[in-house]
Amino acid sequence: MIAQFLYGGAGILLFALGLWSLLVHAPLLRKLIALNIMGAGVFHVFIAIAHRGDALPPDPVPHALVLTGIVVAVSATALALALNSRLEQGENEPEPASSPSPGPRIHMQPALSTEPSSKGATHP
Amino acid sequence: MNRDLSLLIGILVALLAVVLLWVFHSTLALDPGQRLASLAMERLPETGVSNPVTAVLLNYRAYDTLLELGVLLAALLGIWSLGPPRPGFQRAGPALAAMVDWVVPLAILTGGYLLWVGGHAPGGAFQAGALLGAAGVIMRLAGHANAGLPSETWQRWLVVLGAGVFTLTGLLLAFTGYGFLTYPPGQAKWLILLIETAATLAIGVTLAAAYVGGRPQPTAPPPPPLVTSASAEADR
Amino acid sequence: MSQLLTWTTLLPAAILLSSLVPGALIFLLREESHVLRGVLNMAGAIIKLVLVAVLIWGVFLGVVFESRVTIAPGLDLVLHADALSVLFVTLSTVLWLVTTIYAIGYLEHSPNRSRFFGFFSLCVSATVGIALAGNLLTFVIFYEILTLATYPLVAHRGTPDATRGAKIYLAYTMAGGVALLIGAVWLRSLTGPVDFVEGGVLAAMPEALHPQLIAIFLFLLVGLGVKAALFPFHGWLPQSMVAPAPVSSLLHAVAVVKAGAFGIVRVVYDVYGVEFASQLGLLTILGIMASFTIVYGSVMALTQDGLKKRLAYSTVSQVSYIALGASILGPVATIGGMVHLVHQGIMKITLFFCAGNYAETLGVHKVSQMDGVGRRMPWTTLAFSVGALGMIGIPPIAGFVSKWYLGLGAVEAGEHWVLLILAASTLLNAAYFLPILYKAWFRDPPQEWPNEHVFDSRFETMGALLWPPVITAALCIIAGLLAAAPFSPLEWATLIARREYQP
Amino acid sequence: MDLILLLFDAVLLITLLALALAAILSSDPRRAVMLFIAFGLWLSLVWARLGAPDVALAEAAIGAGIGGALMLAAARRAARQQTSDRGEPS
Amino acid sequence: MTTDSLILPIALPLLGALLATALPRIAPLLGVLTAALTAMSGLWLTGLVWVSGDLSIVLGGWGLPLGIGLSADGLSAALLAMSSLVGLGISVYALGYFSGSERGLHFWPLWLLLWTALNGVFLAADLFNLYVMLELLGLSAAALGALTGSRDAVSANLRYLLVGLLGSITYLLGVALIYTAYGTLDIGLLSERVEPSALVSTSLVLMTAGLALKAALFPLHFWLPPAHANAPAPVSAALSALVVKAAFYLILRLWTDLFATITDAGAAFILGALGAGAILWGSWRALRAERLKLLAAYSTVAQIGYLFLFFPLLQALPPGPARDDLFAACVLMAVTHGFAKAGFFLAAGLVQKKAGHDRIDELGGAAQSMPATTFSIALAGSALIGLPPSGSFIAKWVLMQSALETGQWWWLIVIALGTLLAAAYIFRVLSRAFGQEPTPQCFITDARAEIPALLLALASVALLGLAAGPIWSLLGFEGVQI
Repeated sequence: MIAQFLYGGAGILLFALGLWSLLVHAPLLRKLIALNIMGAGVFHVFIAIAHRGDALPPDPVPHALVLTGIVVAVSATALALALNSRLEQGENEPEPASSPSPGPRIHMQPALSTEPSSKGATHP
Repeated sequence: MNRDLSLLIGILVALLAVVLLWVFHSTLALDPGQRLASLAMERLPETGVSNPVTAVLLNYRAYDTLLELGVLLAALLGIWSLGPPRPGFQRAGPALAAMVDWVVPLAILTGGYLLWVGGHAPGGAFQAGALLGAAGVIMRLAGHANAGLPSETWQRWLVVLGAGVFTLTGLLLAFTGYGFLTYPPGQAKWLILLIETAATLAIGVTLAAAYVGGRPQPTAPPPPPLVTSASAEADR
Repeated sequence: MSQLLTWTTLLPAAILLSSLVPGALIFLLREESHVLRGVLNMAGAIIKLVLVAVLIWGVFLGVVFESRVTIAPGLDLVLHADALSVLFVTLSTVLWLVTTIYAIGYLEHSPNRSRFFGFFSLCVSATVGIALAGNLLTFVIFYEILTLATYPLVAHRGTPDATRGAKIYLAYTMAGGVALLIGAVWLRSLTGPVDFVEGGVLAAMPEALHPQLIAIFLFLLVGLGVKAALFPFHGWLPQSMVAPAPVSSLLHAVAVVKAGAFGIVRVVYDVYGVEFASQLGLLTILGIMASFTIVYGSVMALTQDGLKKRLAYSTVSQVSYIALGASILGPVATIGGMVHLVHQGIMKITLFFCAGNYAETLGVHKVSQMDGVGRRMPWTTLAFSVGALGMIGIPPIAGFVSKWYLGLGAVEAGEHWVLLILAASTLLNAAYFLPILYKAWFRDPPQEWPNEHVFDSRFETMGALLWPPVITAALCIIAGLLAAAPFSPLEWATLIARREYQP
Repeated sequence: MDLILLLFDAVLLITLLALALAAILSSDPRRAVMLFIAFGLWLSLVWARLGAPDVALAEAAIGAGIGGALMLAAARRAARQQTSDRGEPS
Repeated sequence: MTTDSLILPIALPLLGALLATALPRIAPLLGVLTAALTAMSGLWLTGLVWVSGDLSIVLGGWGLPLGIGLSADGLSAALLAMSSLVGLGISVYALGYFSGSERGLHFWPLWLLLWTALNGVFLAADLFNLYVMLELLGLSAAALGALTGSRDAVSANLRYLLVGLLGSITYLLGVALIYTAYGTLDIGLLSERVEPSALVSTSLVLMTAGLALKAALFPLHFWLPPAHANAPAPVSAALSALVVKAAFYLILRLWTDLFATITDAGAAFILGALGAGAILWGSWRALRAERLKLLAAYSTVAQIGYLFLFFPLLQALPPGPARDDLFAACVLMAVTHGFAKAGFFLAAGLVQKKAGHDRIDELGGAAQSMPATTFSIALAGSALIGLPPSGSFIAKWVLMQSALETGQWWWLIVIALGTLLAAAYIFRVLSRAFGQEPTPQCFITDARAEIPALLLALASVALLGLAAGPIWSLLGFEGVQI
């Protein structure tokens, strides 16, 4: 029981650490790392509560959930990185003329700007 | 992000963490509660596999795994919809090129083993697929432009294979009266193996294609033959 | 339509659909198919007239007409024809027929006519819906649809000040709509479904709720006052005179403005009940607002040089007669108010038709340009004179009858100050109408009219533009002379008053 | 006996948190990704200790492996971007 | 037989997506065919629920605690029917919108995956399964949003993806805590076992926060306007009408089903207050938006605010006919907004395609030359404002009535202000349609694109406005019979 709390607590700390980093750090890569660490934290909580002491075999259901979670996290990270590389690619070339919504580029807050903290965030 | 704002966020997040920890502790102190473990364990023989995690993944909660393959596909389609892969692709140094010749087949072999052993020991479709994907990544790093993946049409069919076999099996079972993804007692093992093989292939190709990072180009030029180490030094 | 589909349940819905269906079809018509559009319009108008005739006969015999559609449990769309609704339905149906003829002539070469006539029919259906509404929810629904349908008509021309006028119109009516909605929901939450019942439903409410009922009445009054152009909320009416003549004649003389007045009458008589309303002191509030508006409207009309603006302010004051009639406790005053609902409609529409004729034929928009108009367009100016004199209240034209009954009712109810108001407004009416008549008949015309069109018809202007005002002028005279005849507006108003005041 | 086990668990967890903190705080993209991969591998070790071999294998192969490789490529690009910016300020 | 009808709305679009991926050349044809089949299966299921009440099965034949349950009650059937019809409309519209363009090939598989996720969310009865569905929804929506490839679209959708991930992970932590305490993931079982405790309220807060982030509730809405405004028209219609609605549906499901005994007035009031903030802020920003699609996106933020106003009132009313009416009104508002917003965005897409831009101030010519499109914008707009002929008017009527009955009269002021602001920004767009340019000769100019937009807008106004009764009977309430 102590081990469960110890490990579960570590998972929650990881979640908090990731949340703080996500809200504070601007560059995308750091946000992604933060998100992955948060995900790892939650998965860690699942694995911790699956552990039923060293005698009994652990509970397989959370293991399956975490497995699915890992694959989902990796696919989301892959898509985010692809979007980001597309963004960087777009930065040094002129904007492709063919995009159907050539509306004047209203002042868009660049994606990498600080993630407004979740309390009372107002989009400028 | 100035100092004191990040500090404020830090304090608030720390507060949240303390609350979560306290709540987590109070629930664990109550009783560990009857998890699904015991139930899952006792009905394990009926699932056709002896590894409990694979049983949950592909039998008890097969629907989750099906959708998770969908998530993987969605990510890949998103990557492909963004256009061709990045131009910044350099040829690898000789050390990696030499390593590829034996690492890739080994990875594929281990993947196959993991797939087979998944039935009764730690392993299974995802780990095997990951190894295949890793093989693709290494080939991409070693110089193959399309990470050893076949042409676009093949890639599209392979990527769809996993979820396709899964859904079709499910529908077949549903229409033959068993119910969606309810395996008949006898053939559970073989059906699971069939689905796992398809899923492994699909996951492997998807992860490799995701690493390539763009729509597969029609005819990727094969990498130039291995040059002697001297000229390789020159163009690093 | 869960109950028996007999003709008594189908008639109200048929009346509503008789203008809704042609309207929807006209929307889809191509711009050039004039004949088909004309046929659809006229067919719709005539069918509705026939149906309304049957309705009048039925209601006179005491038959109950009601079609009820359950939108959602507890929320019913009810079309119920009682004596009061028939009065308003007849008025709007007759005048819609006349105005359609006028509009077809008026918009001969202008673009976007499919759109215009589509929204025109939609608007009349909304007006009929308001008239036939059986409960407060249906009333609010059609009240808002009227706003939606009239906005495109006011903005029809597309000129910058047309859109500006439409925007002001929208701002007022939307705010009014929200106030009405809040009042209606508040009332509904207190009393459950509010069906209009002759004699009112709220009399039996417990004592504790009275302050809330007063607050609700204020909300309803604000909502209805906007469309009835009561004093503080009348700003939109003069601004929306930019609309084409048929629009300002039908809508701002009959449909929109009357919807507000009709709403006030409904709320006072069929929701609160007139005795309970006076007991709560609501009638005095209404009376004060109405009287102030009457005087204010007439004074403002004096200052306006634009002919349509002057008529607009005259409408502001005239409509408040109806509210004044409703605010005096007593059957005779009620009759006066009700009958004025019809009389003011036919008189004002005549005036607007004539104003449209002057603008269309001679390009005359201002009162100062109206010298010698009588010689150039005798028939139109004759109709204008009939309307104007009727407004002042000169017998035998219809206006006199309603003012007479209002005065009589006021005396009977002991509200002598109302006589003062009536006298003052009659003088003011004379002050702003008689100079126009004098200019039109006794001044020699200018050498050259500002923007003269010569139509190739035997008379002074196009047939479709000339006959409608003449017909409505004749109606004014008939309504005045034959007031005592059966099925005249006066007789019908007496029938209503008798049913409202029965013990 | 379980005191040593507890000690072992504590060491495992402290290293885990240290790695996570290092990965988050390092500003250089490549270093951050390296630390993140290390964190992933260490996490799979912890899970192996908790009796979850399947998940440990998956985390190592997919989480640290493929995820790490993807991020490494992105980090290299980000680093090259920074050098090219600092090299000749465009 | 009923088990199949529950799984078809999910399996069909998934199969269609797989085929569309494998055979890119005939993806549009496959797409529309699958859309028709999925819509039919969705409506068939709604019919079944209408006839025989709630349906639920457990997949895999292992019984509840182990297997994953699928359930369709009145609420999910109503939203399923809405998403089927809106999805069909969007698919037909997309056929014309993307015809010939290379992007079209990428649209279809992702769109069908999104549809799978939507139906999955509406039918799921398992908390972790909902997590996977939300992820699939978020990923495919972000990928679809970035389809135009322009800088704004890609950066907006990158931010949307990150926010979506944050939301899902927070939700997952809530699920982890619930599993710690009660050891099962099925909503039905949990709703019986859950009793008020610190853990349960914490997990409720976490799950609601995660889902509120995905539903763009007021302070957490910053990601929505750029993502929805820069996406191609059919995609932004799907995003605004359906994707955001799914997150709201989940919160409603959690608050009224799973945590019914836990939620207290204070928490519900916070949701209501955030909703009120959303209404005022969203409408204000919509009024000041220069572009039509940005206006529509901010109006989504406002409309979501309306939906959240229902929570404090649902909390205050004791179970009974009044509460049933309010719940049905909430469903009616969600369904009407789905139709209206989809119609609005499709029409806005047409205007943008015709005029080459969607800056509101210069839209005169385009709006004038496409009467059918402008008419559907007018109809959809009147439904967004909540004017009478529309379903949202009835929902607003019941909402205001319950606000008065429960004594929480202050919501009335918010609704009144919201209605006026909505009228202002909708008619700001419509007033552009009355210019001097002559209108074309006929009403419909481009049938394949205009008919879906017109029908969707018409559904929100005429169909739901005059016949909202079926919503009540679908939910199994017979309503207030005084």
